[in-house]
Amino acid sequence: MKVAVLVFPGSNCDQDMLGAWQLMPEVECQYVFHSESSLEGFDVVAVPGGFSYGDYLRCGAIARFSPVMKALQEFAESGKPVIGVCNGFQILLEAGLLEGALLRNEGLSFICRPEKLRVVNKHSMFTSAYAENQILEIPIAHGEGNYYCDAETYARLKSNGQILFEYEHNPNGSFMNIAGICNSKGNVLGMMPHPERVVESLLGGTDGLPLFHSILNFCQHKTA
Amino acid sequence: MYKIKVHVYLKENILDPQGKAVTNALHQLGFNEVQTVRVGKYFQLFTDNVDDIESRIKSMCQKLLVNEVIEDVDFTIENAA
Amino acid sequence: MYKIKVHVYLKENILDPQGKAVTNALHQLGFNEVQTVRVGKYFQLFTDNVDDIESRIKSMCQKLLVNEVIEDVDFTIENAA
Amino acid sequence: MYPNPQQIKDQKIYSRMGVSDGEFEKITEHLGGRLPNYTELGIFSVMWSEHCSYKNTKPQLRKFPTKSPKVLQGPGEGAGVIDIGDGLAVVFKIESHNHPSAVEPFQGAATGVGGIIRDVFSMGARPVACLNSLRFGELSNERNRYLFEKVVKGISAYGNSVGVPTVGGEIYFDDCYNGNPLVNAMCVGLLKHEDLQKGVAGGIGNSVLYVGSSTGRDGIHGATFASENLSEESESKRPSVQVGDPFMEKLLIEACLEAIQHPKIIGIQDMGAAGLSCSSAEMAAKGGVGIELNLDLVPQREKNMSAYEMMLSESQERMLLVVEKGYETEVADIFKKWDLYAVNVGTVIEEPILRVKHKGVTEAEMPVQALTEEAPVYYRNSAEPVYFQEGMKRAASVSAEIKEQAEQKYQNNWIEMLKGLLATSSIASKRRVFQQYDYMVQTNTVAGPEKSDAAILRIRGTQKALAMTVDCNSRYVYLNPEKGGALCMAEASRNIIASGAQPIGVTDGLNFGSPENPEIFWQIEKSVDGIVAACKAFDIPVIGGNVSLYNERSSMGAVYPTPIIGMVGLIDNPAHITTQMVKHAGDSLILIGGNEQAAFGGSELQKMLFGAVYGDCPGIDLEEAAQLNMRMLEAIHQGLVRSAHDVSEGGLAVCLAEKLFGTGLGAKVSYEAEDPINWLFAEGGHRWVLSTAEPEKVLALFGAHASLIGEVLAEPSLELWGESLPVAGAEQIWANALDHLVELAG
Ligand SMILES: Nc1ncnc2c1ncn2[C@@H]1O[C@H](COP(=O)(O)OP(=O)(O)O)[C@@H](O)[C@H]1O
Ligand SMILES: [Mg+2]
Repeated sequence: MKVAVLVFPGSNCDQDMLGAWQLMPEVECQYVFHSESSLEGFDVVAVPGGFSYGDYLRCGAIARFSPVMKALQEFAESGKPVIGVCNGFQILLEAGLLEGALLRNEGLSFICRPEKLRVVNKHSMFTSAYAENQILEIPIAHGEGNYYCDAETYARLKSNGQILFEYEHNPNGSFMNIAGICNSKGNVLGMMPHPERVVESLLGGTDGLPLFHSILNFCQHKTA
Repeated sequence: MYKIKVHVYLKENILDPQGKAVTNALHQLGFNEVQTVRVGKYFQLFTDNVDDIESRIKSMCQKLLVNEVIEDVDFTIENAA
Repeated sequence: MYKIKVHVYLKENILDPQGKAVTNALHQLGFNEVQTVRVGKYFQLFTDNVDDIESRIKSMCQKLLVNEVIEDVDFTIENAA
Repeated sequence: MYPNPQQIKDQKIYSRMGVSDGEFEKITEHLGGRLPNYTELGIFSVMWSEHCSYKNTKPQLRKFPTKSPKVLQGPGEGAGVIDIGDGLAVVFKIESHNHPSAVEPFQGAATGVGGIIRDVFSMGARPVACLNSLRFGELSNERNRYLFEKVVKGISAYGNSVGVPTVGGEIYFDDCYNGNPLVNAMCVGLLKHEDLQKGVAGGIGNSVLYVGSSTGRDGIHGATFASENLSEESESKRPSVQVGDPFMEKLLIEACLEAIQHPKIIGIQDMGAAGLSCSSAEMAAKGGVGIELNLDLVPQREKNMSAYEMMLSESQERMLLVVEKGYETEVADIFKKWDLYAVNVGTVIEEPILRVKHKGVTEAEMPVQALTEEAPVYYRNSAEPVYFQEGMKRAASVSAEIKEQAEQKYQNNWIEMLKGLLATSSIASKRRVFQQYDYMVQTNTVAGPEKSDAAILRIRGTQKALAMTVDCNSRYVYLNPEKGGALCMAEASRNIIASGAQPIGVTDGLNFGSPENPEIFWQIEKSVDGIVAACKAFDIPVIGGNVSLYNERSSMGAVYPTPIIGMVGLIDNPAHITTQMVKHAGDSLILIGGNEQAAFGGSELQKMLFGAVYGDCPGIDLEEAAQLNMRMLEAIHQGLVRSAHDVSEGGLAVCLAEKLFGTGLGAKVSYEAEDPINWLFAEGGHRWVLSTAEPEKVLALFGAHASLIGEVLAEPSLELWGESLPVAGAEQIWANALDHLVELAG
């Protein structure tokens, strides 16, 4: 299975994301620079965190014009898994691959700490290896992770099962405690917490691992 | 030479924690007459004359400067020759 | 009810990395006519009539809204009754 | 528009740039009798400022032991380098940004972080961690709260964006820092031996490339500004503030680390203090060559900049490279990938001079040695301060006075005293601060803030890990600079050891007032002596550092002498990684090190009871401390230690409380102390508390230097001889104290 980790100028969790995927022997993971125009041959695309283009203007606002984003649109339309974490989530929102927007944290400060999350829907290609309502500890590290959408959108996300993760204790003012959502097709995930930071017990936890395994399972079943 | 002043601000129904923080701070400093504050962005764009300037700016806003999910915009064009 | 529009922006000789990033992005999108962009803050203050409104606002700017070491400010007062 | 050489001389215009009469004469000599023009004078003035030349402290810095078989690069380059095996080396350095932070705290702190990161990657290393050491006046003052909050935001904004985790640091509040905060940033990097770079020019005819942000008028004369006392006046003539661009820095890191793989790169250096002047002069001097710059080619952000302005600008995020002739385009292409432009701005020349051309005119021509190695050196007068003599006289009565106050104010209720201490700004949890720092990015952080006495990072692809810390108790140093300097080193070493690491090197950040004041110079001398003694006792080399003098305000006097110790240690085996919290109910608690040296002078308890510190600082026996360090590592290596935490501010009581927070466990103290207040709250000595499942083995290993003091309880309370403190309540006080001090004061 081949995974692409996109690298934009200012990405800084690219290495972390690559490292997480590389823990799985079945996976061949490589960087794809933002200036590339093709994602051919990849089974999964991960958009890592960081401060693409310095997060100047709005987080993710400038990155969405990179050449690779056109390829990503097509990739997403083909139904293959796309995961955006933190700044990656922000980029996917700006690119219109997911609905809603991210505002500054309610407390106006950057927050870096482990947070408790609940798996709201385990019937997705990203969460199948978790238990329903399982409580995870996954760190957040962001200044603008306060998810916003209007009531109508929320109702739709909710009834479609597009909300995958909720915070147990809302850290940033996110609407209805939303921590991670997917698109209506269910193949594009955006989340603020960093699953790639909790995949080794040496670093304090492995609650992120099942997410990667879920995606791997999905891809293997599809090809099987 | 034109100077275009673009204001981008959060839509009214969207909570503006920064505005709230500023309001509180002003109150603490004794400026109690201030009822609410909203905080937005202010862009000054400098450009040479072009045709169609207004529609060009609208397009810049739409494509880049504004996230219409959460933000509103207005702008003015000044001749800054 | 008054609406006060306060613009705070970096002094001219101060590096504005954000403005530079926006300029570059606009160019990449084909808006080459834009020469420079400077990014600042925009505050909308709503207040009931007070005496001395102008000097009160100046004082708010000085005390809170503006860092005079790096920023300049201007404001307009509108009757928004 | 600028005064001509004769006017400069006649009207003594040089004195406005901080150049003395004698120095002006020397400059003229260096120029072969010719008077300097304005641009040349400007370049000399920054190059000869304390900040760049260390003219007041060089003789002091020479005292440091700087060698060991593992030191690949000692002081003299952007950062020091130490071999850690596996073909890898660790690179680190500390740098101050005090004066800029006093004026514009957000940008001052942000650009401080940016500067030290550049020092590290300019050596060819990938920056893997940042730490910082901060000092402000007390939080009861509004300006101090503002400075504190903004400095933290600046560090957070820059470090987070550039993607280097901020894994540790320290913060203290004391009124001596009113108006003159200290902001010292340390960066640690990793490199492969073969990637080690130097800031050196060479090869006549080779090209000098400029990369990064364009040059503006920001920070002109920043180095001079940093070498003067702060005053209201200096605020008006301060250089225009430098703004940091972490995005540009991130691109520079990636591009430079890619570029150094190119075999035709000869040298690389960042443009820090004194910008283009310092980087070009130093690179030329180190290579024994000269450099000719053509300023017309320098990317400029502002119009009509003069040669003087461009040479003195301290615009951030700029690098200078020397590249073999003919390979400029190849190198430039590497930068282009990252949207950066490498511009050819000069040439390496044979004659050892710095020649600056602008618009067809030679604006400056100066021998590079005169600018660098031959800068003046001053041997300042030193005098033992009166406050010190008085403190020594008073030292004997400190203990009795503490006990009297403890009796009066607290009726000797140690639980209440402990609660009081947990709420002081020094001891309170700093989570309000470090939660704003991304301490996990790069996913190597094994122990971030409050997990272990030192921050711990694993080294990918090896079994190894690095431990790092910054420490300085400036109250001790103030009371007794020599002992205090040694105590800072001892504390840093305890922190490194407690994490399971062997200390391998030190970077020191010397922050003092004006060296022209003999009493201040005495503080510098003595504290360096103390650090040197400890370095020798512990066998740890100093591989670099920084000096920041003139940290005083005319109206308020000097800051406490603040020699910050940044120390790095190496862990060979992941099993040795040790954290500070207790782990299992039933484990024994053992105090390592004796209480004989412990005292109250400069202690947190003294500060809490009297609002001030006086007397003599606690003592330390360096030989014994060195022995204990080795023994402690042995205990950890034998797997006897389940947790370890050093005893520092607030003494044993605070150490015990901190070992319990967040664990859900408690502790019972069974040791019968003769003098409970002294036992619980005195500071000093070389002590840790560890928890172990094998107390007999630990006691046997340490002999007389260990005492069993209690055990870990399943119930979350701290039991002190019949009195009991619920851990949750204590933790709340400790966790929220800083928020209260900042928010309720407002
Ligand atoms: N207090 C100190 N102890 C040891 N070395 C020092 C000290 N201060 C400065 N140095 C060394 O002197 C050299 C020059 O330092 P400096 O001019 O501060 O470099 P930078 O360009 O990073 O500011 C560096 O190698 C530094 O490590
Ligand atoms: Mg320095």
